[in-house]
Amino acid sequence: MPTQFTAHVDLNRSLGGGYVVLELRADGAGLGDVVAGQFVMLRGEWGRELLNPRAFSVLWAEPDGRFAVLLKAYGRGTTRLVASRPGDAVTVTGPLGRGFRVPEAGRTQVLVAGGVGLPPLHLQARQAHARGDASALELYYGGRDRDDLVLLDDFAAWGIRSVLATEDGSAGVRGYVTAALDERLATAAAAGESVEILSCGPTPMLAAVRHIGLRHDVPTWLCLEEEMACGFGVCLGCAVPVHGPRPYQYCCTDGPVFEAKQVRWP
Amino acid sequence: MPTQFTAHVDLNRSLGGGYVVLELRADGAGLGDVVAGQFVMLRGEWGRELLNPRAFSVLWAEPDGRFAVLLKAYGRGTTRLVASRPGDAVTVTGPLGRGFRVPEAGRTQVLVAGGVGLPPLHLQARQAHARGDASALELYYGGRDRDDLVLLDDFAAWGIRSVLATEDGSAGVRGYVTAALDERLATAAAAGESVEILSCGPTPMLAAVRHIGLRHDVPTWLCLEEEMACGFGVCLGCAVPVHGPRPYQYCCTDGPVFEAKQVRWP
Amino acid sequence: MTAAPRNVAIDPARVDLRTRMGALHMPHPILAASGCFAYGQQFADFMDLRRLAGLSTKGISPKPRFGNPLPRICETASGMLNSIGLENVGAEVFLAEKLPFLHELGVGVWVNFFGEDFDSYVQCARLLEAGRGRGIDVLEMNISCPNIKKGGIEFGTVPEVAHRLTRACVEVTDLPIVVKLTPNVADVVAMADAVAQAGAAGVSLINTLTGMAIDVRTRRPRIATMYGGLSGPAIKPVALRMVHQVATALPQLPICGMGGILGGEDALEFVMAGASCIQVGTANFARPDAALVVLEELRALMAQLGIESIEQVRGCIRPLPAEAPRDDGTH
Amino acid sequence: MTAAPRNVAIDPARVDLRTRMGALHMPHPILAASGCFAYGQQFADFMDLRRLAGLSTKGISPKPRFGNPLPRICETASGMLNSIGLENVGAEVFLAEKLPFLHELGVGVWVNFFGEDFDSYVQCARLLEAGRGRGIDVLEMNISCPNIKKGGIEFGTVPEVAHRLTRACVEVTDLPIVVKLTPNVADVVAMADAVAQAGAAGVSLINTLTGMAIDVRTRRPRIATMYGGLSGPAIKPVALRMVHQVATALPQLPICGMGGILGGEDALEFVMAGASCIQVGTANFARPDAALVVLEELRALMAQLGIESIEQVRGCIRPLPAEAPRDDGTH
Ligand SMILES: Cc1cc2nc3c(=O)[nH]c(=O)nc-3n(C[C@H](O)[C@H](O)[C@H](O)COP(=O)(O)OP(=O)(O)OC[C@H]3O[C@@H](n4cnc5c(N)ncnc54)[C@H](O)[C@@H]3O)c2cc1C
Ligand SMILES: Cc1cc2nc3c(=O)[nH]c(=O)nc-3n(C[C@H](O)[C@H](O)[C@H](O)COP(=O)(O)OP(=O)(O)OC[C@H]3O[C@@H](n4cnc5c(N)ncnc54)[C@H](O)[C@@H]3O)c2cc1C
Ligand SMILES: Cc1cc2nc3c(=O)[nH]c(=O)nc-3n(C[C@H](O)[C@H](O)[C@H](O)COP(=O)(O)O)c2cc1C
Ligand SMILES: Cc1cc2nc3c(=O)[nH]c(=O)nc-3n(C[C@H](O)[C@H](O)[C@H](O)COP(=O)(O)O)c2cc1C
Ligand code: FES
Ligand code: FES
Repeated sequence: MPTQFTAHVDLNRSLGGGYVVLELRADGAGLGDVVAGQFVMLRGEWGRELLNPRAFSVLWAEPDGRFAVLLKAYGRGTTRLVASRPGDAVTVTGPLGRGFRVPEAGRTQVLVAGGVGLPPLHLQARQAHARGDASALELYYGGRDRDDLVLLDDFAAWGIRSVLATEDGSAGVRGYVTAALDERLATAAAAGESVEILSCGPTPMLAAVRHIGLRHDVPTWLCLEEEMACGFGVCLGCAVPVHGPRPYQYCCTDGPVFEAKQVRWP
Repeated sequence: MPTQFTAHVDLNRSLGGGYVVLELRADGAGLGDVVAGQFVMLRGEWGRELLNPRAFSVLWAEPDGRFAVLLKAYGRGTTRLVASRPGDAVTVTGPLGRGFRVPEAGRTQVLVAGGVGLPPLHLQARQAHARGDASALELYYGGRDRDDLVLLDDFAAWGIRSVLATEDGSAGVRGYVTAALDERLATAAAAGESVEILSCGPTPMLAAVRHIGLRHDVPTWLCLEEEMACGFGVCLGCAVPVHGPRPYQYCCTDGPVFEAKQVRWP
Repeated sequence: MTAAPRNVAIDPARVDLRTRMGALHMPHPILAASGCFAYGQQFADFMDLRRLAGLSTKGISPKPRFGNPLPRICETASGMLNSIGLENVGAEVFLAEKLPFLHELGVGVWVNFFGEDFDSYVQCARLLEAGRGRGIDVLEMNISCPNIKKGGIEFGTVPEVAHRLTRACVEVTDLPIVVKLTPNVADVVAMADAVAQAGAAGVSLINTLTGMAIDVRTRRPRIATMYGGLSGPAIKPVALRMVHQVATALPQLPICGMGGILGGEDALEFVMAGASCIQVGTANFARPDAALVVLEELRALMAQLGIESIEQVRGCIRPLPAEAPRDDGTH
Repeated sequence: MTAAPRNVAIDPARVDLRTRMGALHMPHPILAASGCFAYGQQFADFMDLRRLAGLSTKGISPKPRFGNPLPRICETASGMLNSIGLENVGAEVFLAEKLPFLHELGVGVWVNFFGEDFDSYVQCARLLEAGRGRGIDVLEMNISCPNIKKGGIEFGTVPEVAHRLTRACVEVTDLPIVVKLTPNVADVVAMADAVAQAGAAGVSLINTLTGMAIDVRTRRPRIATMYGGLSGPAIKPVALRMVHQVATALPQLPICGMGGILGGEDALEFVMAGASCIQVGTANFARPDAALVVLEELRALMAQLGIESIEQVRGCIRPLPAEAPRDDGTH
């Protein structure tokens, strides 16, 4: 059950390339158990100019009330959060939404990440490692350049194989990570290997991943981003077009993780 | 001639009682010469919620571009300024308005201050001291309690006699400083001594000072506060009701110092 | 000089927050606003709903409605735009599945409703009449739906049309009908007067101002339907002005005020402008318990200012005596 | 999926900012707004006025006017209220003492004007006609003066009345008349159409929204006249919506857009909504050179987005194709 509480910035750790890990400490119990893909709504002391909190996937959460998010300055809110200093107060609502499912026995989970879409997959990997089945995971991680690829050491430490791609070729293969993904699925198909895709990243990347997943007919889970005002299902702002009787579901309560074939995109 | 420039907070010095001296350093030349009573418009990096700068009397200004203001948290803008930290950027416009005149030979200037109205009188005293005629000045300074009476040592150091009054009697005489002022003027009248009043402080105090000055028929100069948007004569927001052909003058350009008999108050 | 009210602080326990909207008595003036509180349930996770004077539901239509394409919301300076599309479960489902929860809880319920056309407004009021005695306290008729077709605009902007529509709905229910007016008009008093004459129990002021925002990078509107409704502190000055205009022109007509209320001081401004109660909308998104924050801040502020009751200050705003130096507590 | 415009950056020197308001050609679209720039002089201390595409003067009436009692202004969330009272030096003094300075300087001059009643509007236009060839480029007729008596409201809210007034003024001068409309109406397109039919060279959108603020400590309005005009970023969404409505309905009518413009991105939003030029108002108070900041930011932003000219993107906003995932440059 989501709660709202105040937290304070413990640490604002820069990863270079504008990426920042914000570590927060809840005044109270904090988030409790979090499923990879779940998110929090964060709002600093922003006065009246920026009314609504911003959504961030949980990077990690400890029982002691500490948790972290990964972010990059994008607009006004993220810019303020990136500039926040230890001790600054942040209002937190969460954990919110429905996350990824755990790997089934005998099935490989191919994690496809882009930019600040890493946290849900990073947490999925952390938890798999903790359970001892990190071997069932692989990471496909793309960005514009090497600076867009962060926290790689963690995946290495967890023994998770990573395939990297950058548009400028400064790390991994040159080009989009989706090309590598396509090949990976072809091999899997040939080998009759059971795989599923878990992806989070820029919407154009998710649209491409969706097509690839559908084409290869493998279960594909997308962690989507939609404009959000509340994060807990009351503003109806975060509609996601879906197939089925009702034209929309809600990113914050039905998602943010949706199955690719469910999503009504061209 | 007023200019607009960026300055950075050098020092945020607390005087207790919520009073703060904010020392700023101009990136460029700064304010240049300032007449006591002149003011600056200050605006921090406030985004879009607080649009307009806030007016503050100059406490002191150095040729090297440094200057200071005295303030107390009142509303949203002053609260942010009081919380500002060294290095914070502030946009400054000034020096603005018309200040007090220097003492005429043989005439005593009775400075009547209340709360954050001290700076114009403090600067008047500082400059008189620098010219060597501080002896022509006296300070009448009132507040709710002793915490409201700040920077007294400076006046002492300049050899200026101070009469203090607090509503709770925690410093000086109990009650309003205007009572002491009234007596002072009576004595002056009896002695045929030539005096004038320079006053700055809460509007109710200025209204009282005005009546006393008019009753004793001594030249009385009031440094007024009016809501200001621009500070340089274009928004026409800071109207001051005056006697004469035109019903209003402007606090920011015709003032902030006005002669009591000019002001059209009940 | 103008002496300010003495404002001698009193014990918060002594502050009497009771108020009423016509015949409807409330323990205090704070409700949650329509479309910002869904049907209440989700908020039970965060707060005790019974502490509210009531909540206004998401707008209900006779049949269920799906919402608009996305994006449906975007943030603006001190406000936000929305074009949700009046998505709702429809009157039947509301009565069968949403109302019982609220009824059992015992929270005051204002059912915000609308129709796609004249007849469906009346039909909706008739359907909701079934909720009388089963939890519904007020029908809040939303006649400001830019989103709906068939002359929807006229309902909210042409006094005669609003009058006929209100009269027709009042006739089919014994529930008090509070008409929610749009601020997108030149003369809100004429609108309020028209619905009052038609038997409205009061008016809710204001709904959102129609606005637009543009993404210069994509060259697209930030709201899929092009225009959306502007809410939040940005519109508070317009809301206060309209509440004051109507309260001054029609002192007998109860007003529920809203528009950009985030705290107790905002609420007190609306009461002083003439509102009998107020609704908290957009603020709920950032703080699910926003309405309770407003309530506690209002109590504390009234105590600090020595205001003993809502009635004591409701509609108390008088013009300033010109040219008196103000003792506005500034230094 | 909807591909965003490619937005390949170009050299700022290549950006063509030229625009025109009907027959009036301008080097770029940025002007200073009426009432926020006085008669220009004070700004010469801070900037080179000739770099502006023009400035709109404080509203001029046939006779000089003194302003309203104080307080005249107060700040609100992302906006401010003002009730200055249309204080001005009057047409004669303006022509004799203010205009020459601007004329010699060679800055584009829009003279914002109004009258206390129908005849004095016409009289003012006739008086200002004398400024043609002596520095005045445009007469900007302000028909949205809540402050003036004698049916002043109707000029700005009743299309027929606005039509007659515009026609009468157009007939007494050869200067182009741009009519400045109030946003306090239900149907701004009807107003724009009415003045266009009457011979207006264009419309300025928008003037301030009427609003109110209350000081709960003194129980007084924060504006002596009770209500004031709301300006600043708070009203930008309403302004953009009205510009887009008028540009879409009346593509031939030139529009000067304004309302909450603080930076280059704001200005580009107005251009994309359909404005031929824009005015910067409230922003001048915090930064005397605000309009030049907007100008330079606009140039840089257009270069960054690969927009080669104003004409290329003016009124380019089209509805979103529903349900396509957006490549809005977010991560
Ligand atoms: C479920 C979910 C998880 C997310 N996880 C992360 C994360 O881990 N790290 C990270 O950096 N970002 C994440 N985002 C995106 C992040 O919420 C946006 O970048 C952020 O809201 C932008 O706010 P802003 O103030 O910087 O931008 P502005 O443009 O100033 O925001 C204006 C408004 O638009 C909304 N908005 C703008 N872009 C987005 C977007 N892409 N998604 C949702 N709302 C948006 C904002 O919430 C705000 O209400 C996530 C979004 C969602 C929905
Ligand atoms: C010429 C002049 C000199 C001043 N010198 C000092 C000084 O040296 N130290 C100091 O602490 N204060 C000084 N003030 C008062 C100071 O400007 C206000 O306290 C400040 O503007 C309040 O802003 P706020 O954001 O805290 O209050 P808010 O209530 O948030 O302000 C809202 C708006 O009202 C205006 N406003 C509110 N109160 C006043 C006021 N009393 N005078 C003018 N505008 C007001 C603000 O400028 C702002 O535009 C001076 C004012 C003037 C006019
Ligand atoms: C997302 C959203 C949805 C809304 N839906 C409705 C609605 O269905 N019916 C209605 O009468 N008002 C609706 N409103 C308007 C609010 O009830 C309220 O009148 C307005 O937002 C002003 O108050 P605020 O500034 O506190 O939000 C909605 C507002 C928002 C922000
Ligand atoms: C203090 C002030 C005075 C104004 N005076 C006038 C005026 O005399 N005539 C007029 O047409 N508009 C006047 N306006 C309106 C502005 O020209 C502009 O239309 C409005 O403020 C919206 O733009 P902004 O948000 O950039 O300020 C005034 C605005 C302000 C803030
Ligand atoms: S963000 Fe409000 S409903 Fe999903
Ligand atoms: S503050 Fe703008 S004219 Fe004085």
